[in-house]
Amino acid sequence: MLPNLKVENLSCVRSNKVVFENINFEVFPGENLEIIGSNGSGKTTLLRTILGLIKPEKGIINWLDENDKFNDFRTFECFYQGHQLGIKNLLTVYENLQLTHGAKGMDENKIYECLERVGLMHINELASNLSVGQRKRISIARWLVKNFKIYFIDEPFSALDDEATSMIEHLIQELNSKGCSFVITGHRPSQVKANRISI
Amino acid sequence: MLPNLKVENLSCVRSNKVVFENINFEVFPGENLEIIGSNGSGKTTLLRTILGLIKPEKGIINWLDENDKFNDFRTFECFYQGHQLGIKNLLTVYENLQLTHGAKGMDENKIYECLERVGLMHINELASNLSVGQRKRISIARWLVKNFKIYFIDEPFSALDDEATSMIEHLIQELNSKGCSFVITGHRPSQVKANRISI
Amino acid sequence: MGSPPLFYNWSSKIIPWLGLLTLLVLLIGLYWGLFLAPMDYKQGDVYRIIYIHVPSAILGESIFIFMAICGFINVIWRAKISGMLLKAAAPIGMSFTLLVLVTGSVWGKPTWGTWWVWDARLTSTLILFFIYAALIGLHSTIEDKTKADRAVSILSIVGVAIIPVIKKSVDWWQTLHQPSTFTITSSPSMSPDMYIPLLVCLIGFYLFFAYMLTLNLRNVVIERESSKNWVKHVMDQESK
Amino acid sequence: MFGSIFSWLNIILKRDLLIAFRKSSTYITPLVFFLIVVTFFPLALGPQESLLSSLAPGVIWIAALLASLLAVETIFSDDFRDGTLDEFFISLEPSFILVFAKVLIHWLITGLPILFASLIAAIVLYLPFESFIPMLLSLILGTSFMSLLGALGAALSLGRSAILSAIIVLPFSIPTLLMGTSVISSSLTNQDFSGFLMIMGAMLAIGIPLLCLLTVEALLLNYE
Amino acid sequence: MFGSIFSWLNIILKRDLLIAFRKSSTYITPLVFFLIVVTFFPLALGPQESLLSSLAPGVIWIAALLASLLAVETIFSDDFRDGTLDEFFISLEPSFILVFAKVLIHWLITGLPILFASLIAAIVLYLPFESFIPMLLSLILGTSFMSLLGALGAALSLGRSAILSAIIVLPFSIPTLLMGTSVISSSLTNQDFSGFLMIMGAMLAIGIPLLCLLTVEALLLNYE
Ligand code: HEM
Ligand SMILES: Nc1ncnc2c1ncn2[C@@H]1O[C@H](COP(=O)(O)OP(=O)(O)OP(=O)(O)O)[C@@H](O)[C@H]1O
Ligand SMILES: Nc1ncnc2c1ncn2[C@@H]1O[C@H](COP(=O)(O)OP(=O)(O)OP(=O)(O)O)[C@@H](O)[C@H]1O
Ligand SMILES: [Mg+2]
Ligand SMILES: [Mg+2]
Repeated sequence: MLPNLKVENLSCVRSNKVVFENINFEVFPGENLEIIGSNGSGKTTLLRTILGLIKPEKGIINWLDENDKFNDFRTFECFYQGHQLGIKNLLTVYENLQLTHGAKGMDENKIYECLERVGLMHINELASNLSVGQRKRISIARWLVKNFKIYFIDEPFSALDDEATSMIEHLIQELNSKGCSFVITGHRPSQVKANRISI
Repeated sequence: MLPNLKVENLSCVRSNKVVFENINFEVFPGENLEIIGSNGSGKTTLLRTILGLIKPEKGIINWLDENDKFNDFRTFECFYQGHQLGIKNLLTVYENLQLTHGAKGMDENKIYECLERVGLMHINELASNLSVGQRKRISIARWLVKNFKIYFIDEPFSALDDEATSMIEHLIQELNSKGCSFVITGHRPSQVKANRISI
Repeated sequence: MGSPPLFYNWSSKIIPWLGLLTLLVLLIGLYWGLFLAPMDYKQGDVYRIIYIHVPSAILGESIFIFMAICGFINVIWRAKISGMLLKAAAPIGMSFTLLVLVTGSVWGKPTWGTWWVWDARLTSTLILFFIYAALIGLHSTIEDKTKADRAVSILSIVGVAIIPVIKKSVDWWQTLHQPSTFTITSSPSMSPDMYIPLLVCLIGFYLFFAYMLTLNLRNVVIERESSKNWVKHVMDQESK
Repeated sequence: MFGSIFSWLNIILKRDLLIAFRKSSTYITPLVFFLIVVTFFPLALGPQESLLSSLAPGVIWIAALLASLLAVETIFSDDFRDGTLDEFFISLEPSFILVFAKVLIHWLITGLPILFASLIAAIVLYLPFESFIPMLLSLILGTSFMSLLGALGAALSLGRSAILSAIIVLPFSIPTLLMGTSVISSSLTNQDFSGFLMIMGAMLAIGIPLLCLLTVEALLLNYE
Repeated sequence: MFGSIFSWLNIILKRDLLIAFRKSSTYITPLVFFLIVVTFFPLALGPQESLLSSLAPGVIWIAALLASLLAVETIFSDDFRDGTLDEFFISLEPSFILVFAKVLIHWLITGLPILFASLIAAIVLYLPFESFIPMLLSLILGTSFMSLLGALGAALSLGRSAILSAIIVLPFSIPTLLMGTSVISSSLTNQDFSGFLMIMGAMLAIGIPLLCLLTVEALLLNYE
């Protein structure tokens, strides 16, 4: 089988400081990758470089589809959850889910279902009134609005309680079985079944 | 010995929703309290209520000094580190430490020392270029600018790596021995020696 | 008067008498002014609008000052009753200010040849009207009523600065509008048979304000205390 | 293909309008600014009708221009700060559409209210009734162009280069101002004003694709 | 006691000025606004010296007021969002000082540049040289007062009710405008203008303590 994403020799320099060097990995459909590193080691920078939000110093990022055709990453459906979750304070929980890019044309029941899965009950509450963990759950509910090919999740487990942690582990497993891959970061190895690299 | 802070029967209601009810605890000088609860259980709200940033529904918050005198909390020196760290993106690491309220009149060497303790090397980097964990370290460096009486720290360990976690544990111990108390929150019991309540 | 039920009982007794007195003074004043007082040699009968125009202008301003005092007390001492007074007075003040604008425009057409000009007094009166409207609008948008009271109090304290501007506008900038005739320091330039009915009207308007304020305050008190026992008691009695 | 772009445009418009609606300052502040300017002039320059009505075109245009430049500074900054802008660049859709949607929203919450307020201003400043239509036409074209220009300025000043943004906005706002004023004052003296409108229309027609593309480039600068 | 307050004031001033200095749009945007308004008049009305210089007081004052109201909306919002405002209310120092410092900073980055720009404006609009001093004096008093008022408006609109901030700012800018314009135009006709300056000074003197206190109250409303 061919990988969906193949990164070769990736290096990144920010303001004359090498953030990471010679990163190599492959992400196969339905498999996960966990990037482990301490604070400031460049995990966030790596994810953003792969997604084209930061220009790499050198290295190749290949996006391959089923027929071994090289593609621009834009033709892939990627989901990125960074430290900033992209949640609008002045929208309700429901609206925050409904009015995202992935969610176009999604019907009401599906939205309720997604929110229920992540345990968000007060769906008509403004997002500004939520706790930090509850905001993160909105973002997790977005994983479900449609099947993205690769999910890039920056520190999925931070600021969450044990219940939410195990919920995420189940979600990832479930999405893997549908052929979706996850690239996640963390400070220490998690329970998720994944290939691990450390930077 | 008398407690520094004594909370009795505290309840808080936000938009007609009871966030917490009948919270009771005491914080003695040099001892810690850990508030444990799941996402959305009201830990942040509790800290902010104690500090007067949210009006309680009912209950009493007593601040007592050595002579059993009741005081306004403003006469105590409190330090609050919330989810928002109060870090200015357009200031450098050094300036972010130098230009906070507690730090007035602090000399250069002291600032370097504080930053070194938390492992921040690039002190002339703008805070906007830091990683999330490094930003949190700035806030931790602020614990040291002077001895506050009580520290209220919301989720001290989240988004930090193992090295920083053990650093914080040592710091808390050290400050305890100087008579400072900590009120911290978390989703699961931490390694810190503390009385625990769950909400 | 400090406690709501006490105020409620007290006001029930006073309201009929106050109403009667108001009616009497207003009738005398208006009849005197509109029918008995002599005609103005320049303007003819049109000038009689003055008997409504000037008292309502003075009321519009006085009520705002009253509100600002209430607001001040509310901000400094957090006295709940002052917040309620503020809330009760606002609609009355706004109505009087509207009356000034309308009577002024009606008066302006024959005398100045236009309904409206952008001069300092007219503009500042219009602004006073907007401030009233804003205070009322604001109060209704904030759900927590004590919070609403406080926000409105803050605004009314600042807002009161418009009053001297209205008062002084005719002296500071050359305008079409009449300069003051009523002053405390010097005797009026109007003849006494025009001036005295104006005074009676003014007293009548003040009485009317007191009457309306009491009525409004009763409503506000009932609304705020609707969960309390005494309100339920009163309601039961009144529905019987 | 096109269906997907439109449904995306739809989502952005809906979301940002909802937010603007909940945060009332977005549409109230420009209106208040407009009204302040318009009431200021008679007060500061005196209430003589002849002077006012001769100044009216200029006053209305200054007010409209300032008001429409007002909120533009923050057009991208919220999305940039909370991570929504990342999402846009990662999605499959062309970022061009995003910028266009943003400009459209800005116009809807500043330009459109100003259009209504300008009618009040026209009455207050004794502008003759025949000039209302030319005024509205020139305002529609002009404020849209200013929204476009402002968006580019805002994208540039996201990365803190405010001088650049000022340099772009300032020189282009003056021609717009002069052209818009000329439309109204020509109509006051019964002269032909279609030439000015045509130029404004042409500026807009070139501006929409060109400025949107430049704005995308400017936004990408923030991502290196 | 006082030493501690001053060193705190010092810290706030230093920090916010540093930030304003790094984010150049804070002081450039008001200047651009001012210049747009001022350059527009000679362009639109033609260069007749007599007309321009008779309008100059009003024009300069309108421009100054608008520019000084411009950045005020965000005076507390950054601190509110990033948690710095919490720190202020928890600290031992009176919040009054914080508000005063914020207003001072706002004046330094909008009012002060405008003061310099007004000299250019005065030359461009043929204001006679004798009126420069009255103009500067009135601008100093007036723009400071507007910064104070704007701060109260901003504090009230933190909780999203922009209408509030407009209500405060709009009516009170008018007396300031009238008074400021009168100062300059009185000096043009060699009349005594000290009365107006006195009133403006008195407004400022009452305004500094009163408005700062009210602003603290308004900020606290956001914390319930
Ligand atoms: C819409 C237009 C007008 C407005 C908003 C207006 C407003 C006011 C106000 C606010 C006052 C009260 C001043 C005070 O408190 O002492 C007043 C008084 C007065 N107005 Fe008007 N006015 C208007 C039109 C007129 C017209 C057309 C006339 C007559 C030609 C007029 C004649 C007077 C007179 C004689 C007084 C009494 C002045 C005094 O004794 O202090 N007003 N007006
Ligand atoms: N624009 C920039 N200019 C200079 N240095 C930068 C820039 N962006 C990031 N860095 C540096 O790159 C390093 C990696 O940052 P990054 O945010 O990727 O860390 P991280 O692994 O995600 O850490 P954390 O676990 O704390 O989130 C940091 O040391 C940071 O200072
Ligand atoms: N202004 C508000 N209006 C309504 N509900 C609110 C408001 N503020 C907080 N809440 C609710 O109070 C609850 C507690 O929030 P809080 O932020 O204290 O949780 P927390 O324990 O800190 O959670 P986390 O671990 O996720 O940070 C949440 O359910 C939240 O929705
Ligand atoms: Mg990171
Ligand atoms: Mg929390």
